[in-house]
Amino acid sequence: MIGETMDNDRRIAEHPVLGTIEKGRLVSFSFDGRTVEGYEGEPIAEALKALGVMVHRYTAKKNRPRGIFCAIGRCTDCVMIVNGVPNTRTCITPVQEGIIVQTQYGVSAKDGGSHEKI
Amino acid sequence: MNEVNDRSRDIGEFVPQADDDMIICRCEEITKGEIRRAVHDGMWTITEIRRFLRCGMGLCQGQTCARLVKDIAARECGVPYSSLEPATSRAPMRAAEMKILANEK
Amino acid sequence: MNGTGNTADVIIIGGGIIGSSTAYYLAKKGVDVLVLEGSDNIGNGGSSRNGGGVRQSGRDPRELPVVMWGIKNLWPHLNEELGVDVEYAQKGNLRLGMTPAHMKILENLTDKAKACGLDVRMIDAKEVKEINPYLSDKVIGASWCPTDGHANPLKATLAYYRRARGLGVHFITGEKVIGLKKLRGRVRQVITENNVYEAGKVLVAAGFESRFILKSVGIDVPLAKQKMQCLVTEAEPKMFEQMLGTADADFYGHQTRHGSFVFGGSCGQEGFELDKQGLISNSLGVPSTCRGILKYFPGLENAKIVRGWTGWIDPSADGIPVMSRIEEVPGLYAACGFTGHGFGIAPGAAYNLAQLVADEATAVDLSAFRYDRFKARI
Amino acid sequence: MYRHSTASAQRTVAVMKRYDLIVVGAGPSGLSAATEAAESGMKVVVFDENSRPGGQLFKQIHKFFGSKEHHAKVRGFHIGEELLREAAAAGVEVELDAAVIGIYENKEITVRKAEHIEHLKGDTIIVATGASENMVPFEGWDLPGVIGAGAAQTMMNLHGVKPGQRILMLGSGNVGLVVSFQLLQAGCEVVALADAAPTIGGYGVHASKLARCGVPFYLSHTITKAEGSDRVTGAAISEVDDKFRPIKGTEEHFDVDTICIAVGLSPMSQLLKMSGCRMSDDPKRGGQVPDVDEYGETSVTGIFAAGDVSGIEEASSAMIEGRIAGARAALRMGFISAEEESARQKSFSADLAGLRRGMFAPGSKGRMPEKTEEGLDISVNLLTKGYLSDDEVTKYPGVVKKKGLHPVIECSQNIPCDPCQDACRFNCIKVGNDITLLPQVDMGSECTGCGMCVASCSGQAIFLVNEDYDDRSASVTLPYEFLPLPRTGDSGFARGRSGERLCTAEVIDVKTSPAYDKTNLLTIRVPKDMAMKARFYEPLPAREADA
Repeated sequence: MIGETMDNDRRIAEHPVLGTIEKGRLVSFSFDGRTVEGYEGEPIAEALKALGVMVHRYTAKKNRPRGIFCAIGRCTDCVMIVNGVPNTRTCITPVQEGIIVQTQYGVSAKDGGSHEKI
Repeated sequence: MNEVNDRSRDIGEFVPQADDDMIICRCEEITKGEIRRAVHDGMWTITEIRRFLRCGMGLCQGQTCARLVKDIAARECGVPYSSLEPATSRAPMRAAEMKILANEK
Repeated sequence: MNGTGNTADVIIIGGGIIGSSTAYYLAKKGVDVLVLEGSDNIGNGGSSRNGGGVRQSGRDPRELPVVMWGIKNLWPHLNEELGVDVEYAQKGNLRLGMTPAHMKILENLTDKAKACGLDVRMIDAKEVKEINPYLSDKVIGASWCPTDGHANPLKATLAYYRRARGLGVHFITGEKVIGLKKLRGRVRQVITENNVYEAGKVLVAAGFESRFILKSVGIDVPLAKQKMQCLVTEAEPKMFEQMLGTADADFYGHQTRHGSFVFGGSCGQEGFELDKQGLISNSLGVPSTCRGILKYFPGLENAKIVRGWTGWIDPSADGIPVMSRIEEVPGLYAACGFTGHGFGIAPGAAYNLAQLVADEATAVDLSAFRYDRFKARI
Repeated sequence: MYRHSTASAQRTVAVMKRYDLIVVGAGPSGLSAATEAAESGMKVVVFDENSRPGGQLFKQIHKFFGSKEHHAKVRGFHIGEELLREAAAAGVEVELDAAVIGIYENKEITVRKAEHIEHLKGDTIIVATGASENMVPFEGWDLPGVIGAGAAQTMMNLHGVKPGQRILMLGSGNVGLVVSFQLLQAGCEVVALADAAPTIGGYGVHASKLARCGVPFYLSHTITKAEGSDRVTGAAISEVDDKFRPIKGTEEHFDVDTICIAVGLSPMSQLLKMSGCRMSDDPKRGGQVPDVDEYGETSVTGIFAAGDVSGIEEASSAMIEGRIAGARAALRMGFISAEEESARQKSFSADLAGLRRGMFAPGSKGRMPEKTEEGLDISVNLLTKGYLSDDEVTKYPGVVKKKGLHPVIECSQNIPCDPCQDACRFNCIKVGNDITLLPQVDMGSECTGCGMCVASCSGQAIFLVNEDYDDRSASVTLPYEFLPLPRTGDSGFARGRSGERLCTAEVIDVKTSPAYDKTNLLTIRVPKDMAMKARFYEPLPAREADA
């Protein structure tokens, strides 16, 4: 399901009211060890959504999968480890070239693994 | 504020419900059943329920579940929804890194 | 026993941890207790607004016997006793220093505590780092008390309430007491804004407000009122389990079971509040505490603060509480002035207070806490 | 206990910045308040936690209702741009990525910026923090793929990412209806719209737009389950009884990848509560709100609330509330005279009164009348299925039978809105001074087919019909806001109000114009008997053009 490049069907190529939605330049970043692409400046969550990534984290108590819920930085369901910092709200944190994004398990990386920093 | 509230008032027994396992507070993963149980343990205010269970005390600070918890608690206590005082609002209104809060200008 | 009327054997004024836990220990003895809490919530004062320390080190030697007794006899079994996990962790207390002056303060406290039989000692920077590798390299030493620890004050307070209520203690919240009334030479009536309650004995455990309540029968205890602030972070990966403090009171606190860090601190202006009622935080406390924490824990700079809160403490003129029978008003007892360190001591204090009120011999001598000990300095 | 802190001795805190007015929130009410105050001479700063100003306006791509003075027929994001221009012209400072994290004694605030916090004071403060979305819990509601309606708008309208491919919408208020339509515009499929209430909560015209696109409405239905293990793969809904309990055996399953929740808004009033304002729980205003006077002033003198934070309403009324609070703050601080203020307030309250009318007015929330102000029956079909039935539609004054080309206005509810009246240069359409009245078509006027009325109707309820197009066929001109835009000569199907396929249709004209503002006018040719039935055009699947 998760493509390394974007599936155009998940993006709106042209919008009947908004026309073409302006985006930054296409950049690469790391998601769970793979190199993927997104547009610079768009929220990480949106870039992941366009890649088909739905699960951002697994909860601490019940290990439930969570993804985007409010998309405006309120609910904090979409938090991930970004550049080594857990609990980063990916819906309001912009994509930049070379950032490292990891799925969050509880408040840590998978199996207590390292939080990768640039 | 400061309504006389006799904590020995009979609110009936805890009766299990089919959806007790449903998560209400997403951040702290508190279920409907836990909230209802807490009411029967004497937690009759939103503040007490929060302090006892942590619901509404997670990352989002109750922005998502405040209404839901209040609704469940009011039903369980047998009081009108609007009679329950919401939790205190506290700064910082948005979570902020210590290094930012420490850096005053 | 499950009273619903306006009378009881004992009325406790104040539904904080002292009131709730004393009610519990009295109820266990079969005493019919009524607790009147002025606010809408149980444990609304310092009980739910503190840093959760269950510590002995750093305390006034006069307090040590009570808190040591509680830590030895009550805290380890509190979960089973109350049926709620109060998150008690006896993992020690580091009191940190960064300068020779700090070390002097710590040594002084340590010597006094040792004299009281407390297992506490000074340790060097290397040993500090072994206990807590996350601390700044600027820490040059600490006092270390391995039997100190921390617990969840919100849960502990409400757990006492829950258990006491289960034993039939009658709690009424939102019932603000405005005064006491003597009848035929003994304290008898408790007058609230709405009602009159009656009991043979009355224990006033209402924090600073105790002062006004006691004054209604001619007793004045020198208590002040100071606004203190705490803060809590989001949950972080597990780092350490000790209770922490510093020689200079830059901050104090611990990492909770939940993963969040609960810290308290001061901005230096406590006691000078213009408004002595409200609970609006001032704008200085959280930033000040954050700087205090980061001095010692630079690695926490990215931890997000999700909430700060404010509470009033009730410092007494000599910094230790009043836990006393008030003989001049027969039937009256007071437990107040815990001076901002009333949480860890609460179980031990309450157990002894219950004995005092029940006219039993107390497990620990409470004479240091008499209400009439405050004399002129010269 | 006071001790000299070495830390504070080392720090240098700048002189406290003080403004005549601090506004929290750069949405419609905040910007309007700031502009009003700055135009009165006040030194004003607006803080907003987001990196874009405008609040929710920039996600609103539909045309607004109301009258000219309420920015009617202008799309939300254009209104946002206009408000920003006005604020800038008035000299308002707008600071973005700046979250007000606390209000303290003496009207001091702290603002969190990228790397630091700042302390400031305002002689007055207007809190215009807007609202947050309500949520409804159900089994599996925490699965990835269950999102808020605001999230859907953020994804598709700000970032150009589809919220999902197949979507179940929960909630039939205006947000649920508008967002569902936007989802269709983004190229998603809305498989159903469910609401536990027995009738549609939002405007009938919004519902009708969806119905004719084929979106089915499930009123008196609630979601019972989001299915899936690590993401939503389906949803189950059930009919509910009069106590909103699911009725056994009525469960229906949908294959969906996204469930979108649009069950109302709550005032985001925590900052006001923190500042010590007296609050109450008022269900009519949407939840926990400050007690305010008619100017929005709270129980703390000099602290005001404007917009959704003091009661959920539309953006249009939020803008006026902002103006009202701004003018009041200016009076408080002596920037305008009492006479000046009173004159302004008079005009604002007239504007506000104009909006707070009709069957969706704040006062009549939840109580849908049985008849319109004209005494006509409210369509039950519209309230329960989302469309007017073919026989009902003819009852309303905008629906006339006339020789040759003429507008058909399928407007059946009293909504404060009148752009159609201004759209026709030949005075063919009349609403009157009371803008909630249903528009009427003047039988005497000539229709030139310019289509301005079609494009100006925010509810997309106006069609141009010519039953005499030729011997056998009629023409229907309809508003069309989808891509790809059909081309003259294309053929496809005509759909009825309920979304059912009626017949084949040929596209005989496609008009686009800046004046239409992205509402394209599609004229289709259909058999004569379909003239009063065909209301939407469905292209043939997989158009093989441009290959």
